[in-house]
Amino acid sequence: MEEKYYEISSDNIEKFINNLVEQNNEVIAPKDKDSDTFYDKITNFKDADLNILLPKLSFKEYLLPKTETLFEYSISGSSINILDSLENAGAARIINNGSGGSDNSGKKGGKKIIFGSRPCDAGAGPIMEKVFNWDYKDEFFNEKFKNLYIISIACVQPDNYCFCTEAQLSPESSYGSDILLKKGGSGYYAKVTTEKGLELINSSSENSSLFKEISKEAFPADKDWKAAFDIKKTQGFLDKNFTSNYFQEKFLSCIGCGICTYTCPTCHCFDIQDEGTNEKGRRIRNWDSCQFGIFTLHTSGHNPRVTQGDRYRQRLMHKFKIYNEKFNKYLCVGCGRCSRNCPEDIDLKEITSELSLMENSGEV
Amino acid sequence: MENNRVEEDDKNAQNDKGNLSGSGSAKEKEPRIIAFVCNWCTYNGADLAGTSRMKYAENVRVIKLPCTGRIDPLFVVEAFKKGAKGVLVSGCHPGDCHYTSGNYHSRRKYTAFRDLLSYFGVDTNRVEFSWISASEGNKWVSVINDFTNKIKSLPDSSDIFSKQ
Amino acid sequence: MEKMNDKLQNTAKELLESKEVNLIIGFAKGSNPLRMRSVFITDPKDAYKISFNAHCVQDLAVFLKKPEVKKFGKIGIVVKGCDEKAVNTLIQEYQLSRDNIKIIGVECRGAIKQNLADRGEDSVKQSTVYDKCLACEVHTPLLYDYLVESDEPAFEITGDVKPYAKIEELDAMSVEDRNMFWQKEFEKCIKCYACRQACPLCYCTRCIVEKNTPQWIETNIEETGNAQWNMIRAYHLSGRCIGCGECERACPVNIPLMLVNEKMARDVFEKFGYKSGLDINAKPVFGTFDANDFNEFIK
Amino acid sequence: MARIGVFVCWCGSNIAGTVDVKRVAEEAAKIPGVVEAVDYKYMCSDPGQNTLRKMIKDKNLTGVVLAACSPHMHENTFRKAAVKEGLNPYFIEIANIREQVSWVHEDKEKATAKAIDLLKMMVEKVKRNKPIEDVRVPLTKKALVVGGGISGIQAALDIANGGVEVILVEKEPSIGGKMIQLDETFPTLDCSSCIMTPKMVEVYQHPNIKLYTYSELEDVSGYIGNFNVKIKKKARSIVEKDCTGCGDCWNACPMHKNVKSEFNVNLSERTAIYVPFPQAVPLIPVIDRSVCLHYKKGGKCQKCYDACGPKCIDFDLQDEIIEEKVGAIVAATGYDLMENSLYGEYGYGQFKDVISGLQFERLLSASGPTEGVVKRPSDGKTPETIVFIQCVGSRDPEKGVPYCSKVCCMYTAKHAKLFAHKVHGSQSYVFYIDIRATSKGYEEFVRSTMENDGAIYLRGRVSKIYEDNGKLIVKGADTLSGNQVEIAADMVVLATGVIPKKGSDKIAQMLGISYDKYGFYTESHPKLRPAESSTAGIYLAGMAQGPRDIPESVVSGSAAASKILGLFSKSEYEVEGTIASVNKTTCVGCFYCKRVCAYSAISKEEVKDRNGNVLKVVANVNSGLCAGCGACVNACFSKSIDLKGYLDEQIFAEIKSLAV
Repeated sequence: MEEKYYEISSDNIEKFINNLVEQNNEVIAPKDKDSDTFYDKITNFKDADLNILLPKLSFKEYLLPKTETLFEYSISGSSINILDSLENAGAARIINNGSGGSDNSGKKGGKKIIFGSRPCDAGAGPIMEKVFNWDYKDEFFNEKFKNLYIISIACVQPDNYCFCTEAQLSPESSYGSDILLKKGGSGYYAKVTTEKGLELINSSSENSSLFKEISKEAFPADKDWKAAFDIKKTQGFLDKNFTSNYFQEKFLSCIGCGICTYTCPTCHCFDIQDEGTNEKGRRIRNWDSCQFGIFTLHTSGHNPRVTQGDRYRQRLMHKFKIYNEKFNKYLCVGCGRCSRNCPEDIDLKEITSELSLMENSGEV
Repeated sequence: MENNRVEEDDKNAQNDKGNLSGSGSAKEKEPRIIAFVCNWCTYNGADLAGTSRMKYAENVRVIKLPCTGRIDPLFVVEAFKKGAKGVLVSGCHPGDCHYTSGNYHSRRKYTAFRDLLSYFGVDTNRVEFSWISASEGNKWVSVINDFTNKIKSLPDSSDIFSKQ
Repeated sequence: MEKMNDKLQNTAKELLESKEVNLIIGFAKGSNPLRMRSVFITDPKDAYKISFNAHCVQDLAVFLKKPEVKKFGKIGIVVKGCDEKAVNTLIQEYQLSRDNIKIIGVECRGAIKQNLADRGEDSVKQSTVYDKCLACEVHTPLLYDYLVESDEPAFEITGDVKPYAKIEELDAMSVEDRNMFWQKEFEKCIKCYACRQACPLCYCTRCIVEKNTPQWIETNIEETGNAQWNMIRAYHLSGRCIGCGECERACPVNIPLMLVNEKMARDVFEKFGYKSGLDINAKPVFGTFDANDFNEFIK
Repeated sequence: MARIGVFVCWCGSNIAGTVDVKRVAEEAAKIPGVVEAVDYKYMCSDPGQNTLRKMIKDKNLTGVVLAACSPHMHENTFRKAAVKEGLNPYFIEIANIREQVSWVHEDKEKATAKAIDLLKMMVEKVKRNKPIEDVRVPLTKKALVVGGGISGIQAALDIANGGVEVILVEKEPSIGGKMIQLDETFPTLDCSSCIMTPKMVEVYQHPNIKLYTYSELEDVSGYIGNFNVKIKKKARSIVEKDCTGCGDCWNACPMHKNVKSEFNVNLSERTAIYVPFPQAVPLIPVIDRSVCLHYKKGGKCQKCYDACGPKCIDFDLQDEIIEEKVGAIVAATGYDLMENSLYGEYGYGQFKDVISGLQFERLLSASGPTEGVVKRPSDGKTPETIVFIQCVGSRDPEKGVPYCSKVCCMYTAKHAKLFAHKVHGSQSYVFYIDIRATSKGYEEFVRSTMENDGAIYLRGRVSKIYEDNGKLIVKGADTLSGNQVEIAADMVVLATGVIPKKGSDKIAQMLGISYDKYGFYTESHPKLRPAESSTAGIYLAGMAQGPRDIPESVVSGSAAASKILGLFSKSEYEVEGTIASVNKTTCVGCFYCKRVCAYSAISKEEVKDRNGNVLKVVANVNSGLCAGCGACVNACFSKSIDLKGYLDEQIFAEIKSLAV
């Protein structure tokens, strides 16, 4: 689609969002909760907290719910009945966690709109989409991805833990956003890159009247964001130094809590489990983390990733080497959540930067 | 939507169990009570109630274990999660444990566990603990009847372990 | 604070030089001036990295359960009074040999809440420290091989301080209201198990939540599975938790876990007169019994 | 896949009258895994059992559930039947639909529904059963008795007479214990040494008894049937096999009159080389190296050696460690008396004529320091008035112990009686709290002391004793008359309370048995297993368990012996296989299981790598000791212990089958 550009005043963006809510859309935005900010359902524009840099968790759960029912089953005598959750979304179990998240209602789930996300979070969608489609087409993911509309607001001032620029995005990137807003003018400038974005703007005549189309040139140009280090170098180091002692020493301080993976917008590992009684139950998939020892524990008792160093190395390898080799992108949007949330102050930006420097100096 | 599932389950239950007025459809009226009892005192006490042809409420389902010391408080959580409205734990009187001290250890654990349940908003009226010896068939009967009546008198619980 | 850091660094250096320990676990500067992080020192030359201040929030005893760390054999560890109780409990529960650990106790004047520090808070005050610091009885650790005294004065406590005041509030609530409160809290849980990993006493090789025959805890990350996890975590720590508060600090969704731990600690003390982490030779409260134990709830 | 057979028993009309057994069987047939469900009139009858056996064989069943009467009735019946068809007996489960359903409910609908539920639970349980083999432990048919007092002697003799070898270990140079120190025994007034000495000699001469005196238990390891015992045989300085017990050596010892005699409770002296008393068994002296001049003065004195005909004195003998394997142990470590000085106001130690009951026994005894003539220690005069004080330390939680020492009432009555017999015209006063004389002939005995022998019993406590003009003035209260009394006595005898033998706690720790807060060994069950300790294979006897008199001690010795003979009557010790087992991969070694185990069945085991480096220490269940209570399973945080027959998985399946 050809990109389109608009200008919209502060008042009108408020109207737009409230209209979307009134049109029975589920609108999700950063919202104050327990002296922190989380993505949560809003019923009014004013609920949204647009002043903070990033909510504590990403909106990943709207694409990959924390728990997702794949199917239900019941056993009677020697027969087993399966109820496919995707085909029978209405009958399937709906889990509403109150946080507005984990809705795994499948096809009939309807559209969800994320408002006020940052370019980093928005960028995670297409990055994950590749994983869920390169071989097996994961309809559960795709249904949600298709129905998720993302209106992001560009960052003005990243913090010390941010490294989206290094991760080949930028504070003003529109990658993954259906509509990218930038502050300026009477309120915001909007860049619409997808049909979904247009669909939102044209969802009513009132809505479309709130946006004033402008030329590409009238849209403010991106700042010249400079990367502090070269992520390719990081990759280069990882390519050659699987056995480096760096990992073992550095991650002695890692307690394996998995917060980095759980709060990461792109980490997407899950675990499949059955739950129920003797006669009926359901098969679900739950978030999982490569930082847990049990993640790679073999039935034999052998564990190929025996130390936390091995596990964190895996996280680095996956994000900055393996994924890149397959999809020519990084499995990281540089949001810095893993660093900010780490109880042991392990800083991914610091690590990727150190690795790039070590690659430079040829240090192992 | 939560309700949808419950209805669906009900249908399944009906189908599975035919016309039986057993566990399936009776659940609206008759709360399910699970009793975890020790093999040596309470199970024998219940047997004595039987051989004495005493009558008591039908709601209780007994799970036999060697000793109250084996009855993990987490079984109670599982019982609640699987729909039990009340859980009874019963074993030998202090000093009478077949294994010397199983009931003492158990009592300690349940003391803390009950506090925790209550703190998390589970009505501890739903958990009963009693010492019933092998000669106390009548006590078994009165404990079961009283507990069943108590459970019936409680409002429908909405605590975290009542949901499925 | 220089004097304190000098003493810390010298102690660490001497211990490493004399080969009394193979590893020192201490605090060092973190990713920003108001964050500290753990540091693992094997070379006496690196001892200068060790320092201590009010941002040393971590309980370093958590590392003593890591197999990678255990491999070092004799270890020296820098601990605050609260964290030291975890060392005691690890010894008490056979996870650590007293002979293999050199305890470098630091006199702690209170730790600044990390979420405040992340917003720029840098002073130790009644309003900025953790609740555990308000009721702290172990500014000086109970057990140590070396004591590094603080250069700082104790912060002033004014008024009637009630740490974890919410507990009394919860106790006063109806069961239904408590249920509502905790349901809301547990809904937030994402089952990352950071509470477990951050806990120095959650040292099991295989956590009960990882056992699937039977499945003790539902794996789903929904209200029931979450509540079950939180219940069992609390149950397994009752009578053991030493109140370092690391679970709550680690929790990415801000579940007030210390309200559970502290409540259990209070109940255990009230019913059995036992406080955890005080004595390496004490019998753990749930490893023993008294024939005259609390019996009132039993028919 | 599970192939479960279900049998619904009518029990005539006992079940079928209230439960629709046909419907129960129909519903059972629908449960996944059930291959056939039938109902039958009497499952426990021979034809019923044959139906069971036939289906096991024909349908190749992997498990059976019987909906019938209580498992306590016929579980074994059906297990035996199943075994005959090659099915592991633990694959039989019983749904108790009689005692728990038909006999206690009347509503047929509800009863039937409940019966179906109970049956479902058991089907789900049996599906998850694992084969369990009963544990068979080989038995070393040899017993160890610790303590050579009357209960130990009785136990040793009974076991030995049953044809089993016994090792008897006694700390003192002679067996005989406390009983041999007594004069006459209540209530029959048999002479203690007259009835005791033959038993001691019998022990010594018994071909099945190996006696180690002047020896102590050093270490015990192993478990029922297979204990390894180390005994420290202290150096006696005598080559025992050559000694004839002639006495030339102790008569030659220059150290006579220098050491207080333990046997006579400090009322006489002994030599450095000595036998504790003339009837000692074995009649072999021992050199007390702490006082012997040979050892103290660099080997100069060897008068005993010179006097010894067979030259069996060897000053260089060393302590010896003897290792024995035994299959069972009797702990009969006996008792001590409390410190007499506990009550300063009684002046024990201060006034020579305030003595203990045991000292008075020695004064009464013909083999005692006064050859049975009652003389007071201070001046050797025969006392005319004696005050006896009971409950010295007993029943006094403040200063002594809260329990009753049980024997003092009787021995005090005996003392007063014997004193009256020996010193005509004498007068005894007895201060008591209550008189406890409850065994055969006891009450009559006390009565006769009061009525025939003129002893004056005063209910009350003594507040003070002081010396005045060669008399002991005893001030006390007679609470029955409400008067203060003051008695001028020649002697005061304190009935001091009984406490466990010093060092018995160490022995308990070695044996891995439990003891109460006073130090008395605790029985496995206070009522039903009074002869057993909490640890399998270790039995208790005598005062080590608590205060008791001679007949009771003898009974307890015999009880322990009969338990052991029973144990040894089989070729192997068999225990039900429903015991705990540890998953050593996941065990983290916190040993909460060990802490809660009442049977000391959990030990620490090192897990090593190929090079012998210890990787971790985990729990190990000793199958011979485990009683299968499951307390350890409950204590395990990571669920690394499970109980066979009651696996967590099975309990969960039972709960799940009740899901509503």
